Amino acid sequence: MTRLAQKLTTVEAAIARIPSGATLMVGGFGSPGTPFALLDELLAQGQDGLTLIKNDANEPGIGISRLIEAGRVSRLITSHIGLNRVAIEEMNEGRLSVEIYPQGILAEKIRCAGAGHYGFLTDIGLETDIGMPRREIECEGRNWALEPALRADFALVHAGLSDRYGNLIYNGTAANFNPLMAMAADEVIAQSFQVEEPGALSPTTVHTPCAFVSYLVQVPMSSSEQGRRAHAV
Amino acid sequence: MTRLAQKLTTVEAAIARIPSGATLMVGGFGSPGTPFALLDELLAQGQDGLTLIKNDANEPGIGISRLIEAGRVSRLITSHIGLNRVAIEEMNEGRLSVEIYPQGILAEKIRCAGAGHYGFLTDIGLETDIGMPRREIECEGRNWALEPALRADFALVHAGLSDRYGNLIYNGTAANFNPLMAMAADEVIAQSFQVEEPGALSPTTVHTPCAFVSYLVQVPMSSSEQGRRAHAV
Amino acid sequence: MPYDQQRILARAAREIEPGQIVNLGIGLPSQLFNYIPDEAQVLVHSENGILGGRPCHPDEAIDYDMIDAGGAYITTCPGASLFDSSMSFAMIRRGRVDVTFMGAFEVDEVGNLANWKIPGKFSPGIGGAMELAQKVRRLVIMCSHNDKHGNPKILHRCRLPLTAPRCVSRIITDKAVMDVTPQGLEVVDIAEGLSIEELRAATEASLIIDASRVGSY
Amino acid sequence: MPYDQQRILARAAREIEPGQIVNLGIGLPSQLFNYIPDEAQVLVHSENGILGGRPCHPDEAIDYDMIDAGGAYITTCPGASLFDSSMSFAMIRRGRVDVTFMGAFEVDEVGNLANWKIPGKFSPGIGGAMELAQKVRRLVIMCSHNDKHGNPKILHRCRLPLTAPRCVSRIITDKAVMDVTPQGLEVVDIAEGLSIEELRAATEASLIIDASRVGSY
Repeated sequence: MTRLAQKLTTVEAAIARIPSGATLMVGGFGSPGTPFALLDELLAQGQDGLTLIKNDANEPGIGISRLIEAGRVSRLITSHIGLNRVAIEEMNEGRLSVEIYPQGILAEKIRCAGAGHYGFLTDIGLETDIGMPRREIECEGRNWALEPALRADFALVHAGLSDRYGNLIYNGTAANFNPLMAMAADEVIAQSFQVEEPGALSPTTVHTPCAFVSYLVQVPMSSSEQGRRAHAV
Repeated sequence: MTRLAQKLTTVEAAIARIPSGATLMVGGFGSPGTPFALLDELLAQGQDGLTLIKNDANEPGIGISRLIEAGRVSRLITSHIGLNRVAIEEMNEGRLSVEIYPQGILAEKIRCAGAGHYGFLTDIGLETDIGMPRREIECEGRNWALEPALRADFALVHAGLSDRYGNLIYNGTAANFNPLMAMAADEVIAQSFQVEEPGALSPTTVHTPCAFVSYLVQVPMSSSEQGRRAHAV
Repeated sequence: MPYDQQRILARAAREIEPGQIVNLGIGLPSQLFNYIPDEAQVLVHSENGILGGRPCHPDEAIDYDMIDAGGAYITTCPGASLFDSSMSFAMIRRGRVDVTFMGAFEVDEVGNLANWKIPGKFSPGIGGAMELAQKVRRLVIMCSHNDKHGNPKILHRCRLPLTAPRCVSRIITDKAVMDVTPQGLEVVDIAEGLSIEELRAATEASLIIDASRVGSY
Repeated sequence: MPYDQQRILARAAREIEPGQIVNLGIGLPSQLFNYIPDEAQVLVHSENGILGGRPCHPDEAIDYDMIDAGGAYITTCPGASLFDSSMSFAMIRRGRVDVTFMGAFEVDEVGNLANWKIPGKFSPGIGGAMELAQKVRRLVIMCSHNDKHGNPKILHRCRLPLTAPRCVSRIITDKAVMDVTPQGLEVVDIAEGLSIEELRAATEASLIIDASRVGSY
């Protein structure tokens, strides 16, 4: 792990750690919690062949949709892309491979990797066709679907408030997948609007303990303005 | 579920819901987070044949140890009872059936029930004898131990601060198993030192959302004094 | 012909009891938000991690981090809590949400629901619908009785891929309120001015109608 | 004859690097708390749900809700966080703890550890030891080289039930510091005043000793 005092870095240096072909988790449900500044830097640096794991595909022209539109994403693991007609088109045209899970199952698959397990057994979707073959295991006279944990090489997360060690606090509904992804990826790059000295945050209010964060980048609030417009419909 | 406005009740009425023979989860790691007032009322009311699930057995003369000493506990599912020579004696004499799990596995079994799954697959303890037969399942060329979820009829939890709807905030290290047990039991009885009106707690600082709490009891801080002495060694 | 959404909303609002925890699906159900009086002390759950959301008043400052699962800006009511997606769905799977309202493409006589996929035409993903449908104690469907071509949506058996089997408790359309019972679909209310014959004609499913007990709305 | 705990503690403290996340087991390892300087900015993890604990000063007010996994009252240092038991062990199982220190009944040549159970005599439970031993990146054992009867605790093979197999990185006793290597136990340091022959005589395990490289402590 990165030493506590060495986590704060630049957006360029943090994103330069990501190679083409990497598997990336990206926080956010719609715009809140989406690490827009990290994603824009990833767009600028040019990595491609990416596998992205995100609840949704953002909306056209912002966030991960920019990467999809630029042809840099080969595979998307998600729950719902209904607010992004561009992503749906890319999927229908066969240019983007999309893997879809029920939202809570996607969250649990990620959390399961974060907890260090192989997988879990669920009854969600057992009698419906969710489009994915799943191994079923009989326990106590019933069948259960095995959902393997979902990990990633990197997680890109967004926090409203943090300290220099990488303790994160999410604002409003911006938590969503962020704390789960921070546990599940080998290397976690967090962006934060506000970075305080250690000791500034009340310990019981920390959502993601700094142990899970590898690198921290301070970004201006203006970096999320695209997302704000997108939801102000 | 209990309606939001009807959760606040008396310790007598809340504990009277528990029948003899019930399976109870009890929060707390040592004294912090142990619902002493609820346990003392359970002792007074006389329910027996109880199965208790708690990280530890508290210390002699306090908390669940009082119930064990009074012969009211037939089975204890736990992680470590090393600080309670009475419980160890009861176990060695065969008067108390004790089931022991690695601490993090116990936590995850409870959390797994709270998340509504059947179980999870882990590699913890695979090559050691943890005294319990476990089903092993092969995935991707390796064996994993299946740990079924652990639920309960009731959970007794302790919070430092709450609102009348049952939103809970834990103080210091008093969270421990409490938020997990609040998710995993069919009926959750919470005790709190301080009960505020809805709106008094900041929504991002709530640890256990009120949806998981069935009944709430306000208890005086003096009810935990036994526990304070126990740790002041 | 646009269907009568107001009739559906007003009727659906009567399904909510004071002090309940309620989830509102995307589309028509999300408008129910405006039909819940503050004094009812209802907490609205959204999959993206909030219990106790309420709509922003037009003159209220927007917190851009506060949206519901449909993407609308919201704020909190007293007693609200905010949490991550795993906690949000634990709440759903553990049955801690009292009632959920959803739209539908098709519903049938045994309470099967199809509302997420039209093969070859529409497949944006599952979102939270599958877990809500499978696990919430009471699922109330709010939809037009017929599609825009006039075809029935209340069917003998669903033809589209299911969201969840045998999950629906009650169906509220612009033409009728129907309960899923072991005997089949039982009509509770008929829309004002509609005859039993007109209702049967607009419906593929068999309907159990006891004219002496049917109400109107 | 009481063994030299101070020697073990002082030597073990040198294993901790600035900015690390460290877990201290019950007993002797927990005393390491007092050997970590504030300027090292080390965060101490305890299984019961804290990252960034530190001992209470004698004149400090006690928060009765703040204990470490051994039950001692503690407080927080800057950068601390508090969380539940599932988060605490996720941190352990995901390898987010850099180093953990533990006591031992027995350790052996391949790094097996036995420290939780003596069948028929002592079985208070597993606690967090199994997951810490199996998952923390670096496990340093702190124990007396011999038991109170003088029997060796550093064995060819453990005889007691294992906490975890092949988990130990380094062993620090009152007589030597040993690393577990693919070739076996390699002596790093010998306690001041002790000869190689005396060390071998007090040890059941084979020891690899390069006299020209061995240090003292």
